[in-house]
Amino acid sequence: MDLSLGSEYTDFREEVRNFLEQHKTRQPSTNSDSMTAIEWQKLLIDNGYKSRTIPKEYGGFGADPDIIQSRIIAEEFSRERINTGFDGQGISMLVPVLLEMGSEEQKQQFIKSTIHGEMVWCQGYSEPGAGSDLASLSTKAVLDGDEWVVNGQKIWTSTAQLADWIFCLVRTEPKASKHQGISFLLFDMKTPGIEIRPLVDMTGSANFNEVFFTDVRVPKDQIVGKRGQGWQVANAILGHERGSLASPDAAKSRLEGVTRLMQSETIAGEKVIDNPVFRDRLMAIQGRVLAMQFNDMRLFSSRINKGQSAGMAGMIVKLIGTELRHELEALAIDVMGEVGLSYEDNPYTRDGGSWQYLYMYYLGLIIGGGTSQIQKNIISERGLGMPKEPKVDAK
Amino acid sequence: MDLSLGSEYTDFREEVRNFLEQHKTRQPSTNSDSMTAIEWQKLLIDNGYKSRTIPKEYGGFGADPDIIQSRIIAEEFSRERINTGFDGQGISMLVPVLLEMGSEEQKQQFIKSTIHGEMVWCQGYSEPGAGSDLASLSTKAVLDGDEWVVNGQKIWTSTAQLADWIFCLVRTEPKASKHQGISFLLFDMKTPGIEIRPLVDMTGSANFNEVFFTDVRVPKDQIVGKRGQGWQVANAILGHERGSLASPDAAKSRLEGVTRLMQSETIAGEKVIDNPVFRDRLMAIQGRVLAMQFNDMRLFSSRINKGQSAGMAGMIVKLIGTELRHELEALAIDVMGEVGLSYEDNPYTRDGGSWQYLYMYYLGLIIGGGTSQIQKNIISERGLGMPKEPKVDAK
Amino acid sequence: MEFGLSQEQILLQDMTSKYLAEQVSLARVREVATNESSNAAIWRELAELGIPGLMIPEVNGGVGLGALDAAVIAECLGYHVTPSAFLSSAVMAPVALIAAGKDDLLAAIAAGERRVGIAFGEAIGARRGAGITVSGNSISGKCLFVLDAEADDYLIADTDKNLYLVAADATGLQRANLTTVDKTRTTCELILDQVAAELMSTDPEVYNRSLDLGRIMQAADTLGAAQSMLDQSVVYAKQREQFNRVIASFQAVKHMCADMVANLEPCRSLIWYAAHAIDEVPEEARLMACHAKAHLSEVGKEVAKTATEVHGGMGFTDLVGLHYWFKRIGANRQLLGSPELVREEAAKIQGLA
Amino acid sequence: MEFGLSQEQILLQDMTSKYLAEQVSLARVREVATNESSNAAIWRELAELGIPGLMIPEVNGGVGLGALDAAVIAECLGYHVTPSAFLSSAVMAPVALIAAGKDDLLAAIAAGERRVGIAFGEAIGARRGAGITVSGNSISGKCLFVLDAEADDYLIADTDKNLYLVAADATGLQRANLTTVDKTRTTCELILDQVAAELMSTDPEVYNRSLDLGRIMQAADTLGAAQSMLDQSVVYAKQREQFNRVIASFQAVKHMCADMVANLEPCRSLIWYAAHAIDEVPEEARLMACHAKAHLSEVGKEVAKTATEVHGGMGFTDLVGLHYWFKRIGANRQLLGSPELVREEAAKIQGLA
Repeated sequence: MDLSLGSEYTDFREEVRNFLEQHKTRQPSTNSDSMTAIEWQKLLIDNGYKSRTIPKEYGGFGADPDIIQSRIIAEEFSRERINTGFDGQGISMLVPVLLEMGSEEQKQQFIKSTIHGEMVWCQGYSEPGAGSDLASLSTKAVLDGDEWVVNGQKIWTSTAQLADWIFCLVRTEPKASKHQGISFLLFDMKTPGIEIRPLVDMTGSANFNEVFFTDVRVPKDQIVGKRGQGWQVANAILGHERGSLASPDAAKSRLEGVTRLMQSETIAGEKVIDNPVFRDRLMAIQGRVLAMQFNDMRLFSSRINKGQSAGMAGMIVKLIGTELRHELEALAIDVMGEVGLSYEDNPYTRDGGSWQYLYMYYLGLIIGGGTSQIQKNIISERGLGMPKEPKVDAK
Repeated sequence: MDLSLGSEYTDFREEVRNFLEQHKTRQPSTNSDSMTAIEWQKLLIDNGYKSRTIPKEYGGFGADPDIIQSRIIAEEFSRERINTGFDGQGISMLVPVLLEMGSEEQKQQFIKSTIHGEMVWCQGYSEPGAGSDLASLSTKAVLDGDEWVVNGQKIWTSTAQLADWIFCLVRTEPKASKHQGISFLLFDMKTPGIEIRPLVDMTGSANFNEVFFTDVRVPKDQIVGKRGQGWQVANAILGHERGSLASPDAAKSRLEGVTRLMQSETIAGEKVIDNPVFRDRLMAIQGRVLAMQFNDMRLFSSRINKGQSAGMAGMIVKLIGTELRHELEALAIDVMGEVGLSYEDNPYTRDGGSWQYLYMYYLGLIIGGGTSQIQKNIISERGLGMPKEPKVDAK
Repeated sequence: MEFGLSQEQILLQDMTSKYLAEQVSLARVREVATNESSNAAIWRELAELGIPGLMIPEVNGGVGLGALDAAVIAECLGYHVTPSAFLSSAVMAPVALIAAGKDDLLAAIAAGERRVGIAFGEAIGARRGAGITVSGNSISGKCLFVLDAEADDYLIADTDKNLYLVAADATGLQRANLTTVDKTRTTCELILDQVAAELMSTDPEVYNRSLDLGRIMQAADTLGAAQSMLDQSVVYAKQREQFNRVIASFQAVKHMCADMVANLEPCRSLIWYAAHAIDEVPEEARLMACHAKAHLSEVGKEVAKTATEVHGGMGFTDLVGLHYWFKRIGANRQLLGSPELVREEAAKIQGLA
Repeated sequence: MEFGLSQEQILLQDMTSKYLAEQVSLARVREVATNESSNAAIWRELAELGIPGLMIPEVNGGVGLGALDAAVIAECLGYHVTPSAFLSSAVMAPVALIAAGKDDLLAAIAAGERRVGIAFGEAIGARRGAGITVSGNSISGKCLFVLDAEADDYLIADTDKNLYLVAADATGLQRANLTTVDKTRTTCELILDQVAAELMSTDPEVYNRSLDLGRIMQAADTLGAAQSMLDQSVVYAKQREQFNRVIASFQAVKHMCADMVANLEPCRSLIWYAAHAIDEVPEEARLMACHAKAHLSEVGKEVAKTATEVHGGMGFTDLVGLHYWFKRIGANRQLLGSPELVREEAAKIQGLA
């Protein structure tokens, strides 16, 4: 057990700190001498604090992967609360895929403009009829001359209004088995035939959209991988997504928030922290948050130390992490009682109304990105080697 | 809503009270003038306080069924803590079946001697390989001349050592479908080829037994119903069994017990009842116990009032009632802390060590008589009309 | 002996349910929730059904029914997430006014012409920022999360459980709507600067009776809302297909639904008994009201979460509107005392705290 | 940076586990549990492995390892429900003696020749019937549920966290075995009538360190036992057939197992960190020890129940012996402070209570 990052990283941390000290006044804001978001992004990339391991030829910094360096960068930016640059699904999901499965032309065409924030992407995976069973998606693309003609509907597409392009799973081989019939297309969101409808959710915000395609024509070569390979491409990306839904650091910070609430909220003049029943609930949740924090350290450690296994520690993060956050936010609401119902323009909201918002949002995350039921299937099948359920054939 | 039993029953209750007043000193005990258990049983039957609705010709009292009268009898005996007579599986399970499906000869032969306590029965249903899937039982009986030859093993047979006879499910039609190949046999436990092994459970007691059959020869006519009808016969009985596992009155009395414990147990001189965290747990459980008590009143009411539906109130009793009791007993253990671990000869056990015993015993009841998982299948399928899972054929 | 609803109560339930299903559809609930229309029109319609006067004696223009009848209505309103001032104007206020012998407002309440809001926060346990002082016939201070932002009068309780009536348009009274997650009912704050108040009652039992009934109605409202979420889940699961099967055939989904049934079904009997106790077993009424409120808060919360999960992504969207039920159950949990406080009251009632 | 077990620790774990699996089988556990043999023989064997002296410095005849190493052993012992005096004689007592500078017993403890029991109940929170008074060098009163009914000496803590050493055969001391559900370890009562006691420490930190380590070891023991119950469940579910399928193919059973994994896996990291904190981050050690103990008590209880359910009727019988794990987890929950008490301590440590 050794929790220091090692002396060889002391210099690196110093370097990051110096950079931040020197440039933090220029980060995007309303100040007169602040950079634009795009300028800031370029500065970060040039110094290796963004797109650090993406090859120089595609517009990145070109460093060798070093997970500890990445963590130090994240820690220092977070400590100083500095803008970490663009962070959309294009950067987090599409670029890794293009690096692995894209053609040389696609890499040239898309990676630099994406990481530099000049090209914003949205993701077209889920459909109303294809949620947990994503591979049953039915948006189809039919080849007509040199173009794919796309028809169908996507849902849960965030930032669709802002996106320049979409990366999208479509069915191109209707006669193949469901996992073999999907292709991965890229196309311009300004193409005729695309309609975007904001999807309001239970929080009252439109965090997502529905996107409708009617005879959308896409040049034939705007495909990543081969025809019918789209499922494999998409799965590489899904792996990237899951971990990020339940950050233990965020949970820790929210736990501090509940503690502060309990110290400030009162019932008939008595502070809530002095109520042993609420205090007991707080302590029980703190134990669970700590366990997830150390679980995350174990995961991090297994990534930087070859040969160190983290067992099933990774597989359970989404399931436990989202449930834990949902309960943590719920505790805060109970602590506030009727005040905890405050929402939107209510002047009595605490912490900007975030408790109710995140209570609901985390229920969404329990469901989204693989429901808790799907997570449990995965843990029992892949983790414990228990058999899949008997399959039912398509009608 | 009318919670009185009606003035017409006032006289009846008076009658029961008079009987108890007059005879209670004679109930079986170590007193010199007390009756034997068999004499007491006969007295109860003669006065209609036992086997009340069983026809006179079969040794019963021969009254018309009246659920309210039965409840009054139960209430008064319970209030005075009077011995309610014999109560084995022969009386509670076999007799109802014989009345409905037995031949006239079987009724004559078995009912009177059973209800009078002269003939004790045990039940042979479950097998090591046939638990939740009881209908897959494999103890077989082959006809050889005028006799069935029984081979196989039963488990969870309570009172096997004391039993004179057994009622037993055996497979007689190996080629029929699993539900159609079972027969319901009755036979003497002194028949050669029967071995009984006590089955110690987690409580440390041998509440049950394993029973092994090796070439046990049973006269051909000792069958209830026809060959292959045994499953239907058994299911009529299972219905009788389930309700009795989770009595809300017992839960109420145990709740009072936990409350008393909390008032007497101390931690560093402070009474546990003065600890708000434990008090909150007690109140939460009290709410659940009350809900089950009133749920039971609703069920009782629907039985005496034709046309009044109790919805799914009956279907959930076993599932919720057993879990609730398990948690209630667990609360008591937590209240006592390390003292709650006391068991058997430990002089610090409270209430005779019943808290640990029943904590474990109720875990057994969560599993036995249809596991919680089977209960949920039943609720969702029969209660909510959700489809059964796709079936898997026998190999 | 009959434990359950009478024929008349079943009829009342059927009629109310049918009316709400037809006349106060989800589309109409949405209109109120998004401020496109007010809840006043719905209240007028409910008045035609006699609902505001349900518990008001016939001599005062009401229907003169009891607590169990009111619980039946509350369950219907919860089932249909109906926007209404039922809790305050049809139950808590009239019951307090009747018990206090203050009959003159009853006819107007029964007619649906006058609404009386409820400000009991001070007596239940004032939250930070709230607090009133009473001096002679005038009240100053602040009441938060007062039931009904559009009432004509308010019943205010002080820490001693004295009850006062103030007019919404009284001099020195400022009222502001307080938005909550539950848009089907309204709450407000009252800022009082020496507002003239009429002392209604100094008998804590008057306050208790009103609060007990309010809590039972909230429990019944949660029962109805949770039952609806369960029903919607079963319907959805039976039609939604994934992996070539309706999801209702997956054991995980079946067991989620079974858990909801198993936890909800006994709640119905608990509420029935609590309502029955109000009129027939008064010595048990306060305890039963606490347990109904606290237990339904917990069960409701679980059911609301589980039902949303059964609906998958759809449950999270506004498309099917399931969140109106989710939020209504959430509001019932906190208003008139959150479960921890109410359980502590239950312990006190029994001399255990 | 490396968060996890070192190569040496993994080796220690493998060797211990292998030894226990081969030499201290369930059959042998049963013999001890049913009093057919004593735990002394097992303790002698563990001494050959160096386990009693694990935390005792080499100069005193021990192995000189740290808290995380001890946690590794504790997990192994829990996994195999090994009967032993590990908690008291290998961890809590030596750690207290070392911290108190009382070295003379260490060599005998390390050799497995002398066992020291633990009587901390008075300091943690005496239960009804227990209680001691100290007067000068003598103690009178009663200690309940003292760890190890066969120890040679006992460390007794008073309410001020002072520690005293008394010999098991001291004049005025009566000892009686106290049967608990967990037959794999022993507890006793000590009835003291002016028993000569040696004052070991008046520094509360000595007591704290011993208690913290004890709680972490209990948590690790529960982790091991729960992991074993999970492993046994998966094996059983894969071979047990009902309805023509192995029950491991039923979603309900799969999800029960997945829940066990999901709740247990983070516990491992919590315990590792808590043990690490004892030696390397002392300012966090007490809080982490409380959380490890309380959290594992809750998770352990759930896993013990769920695993028994996965085993169906078999889990309830003595045939597979699963109950030994169930009861061991149950005992760990209550000894050295039940979870409610320990969580309150966690709050106090942070100044929240």
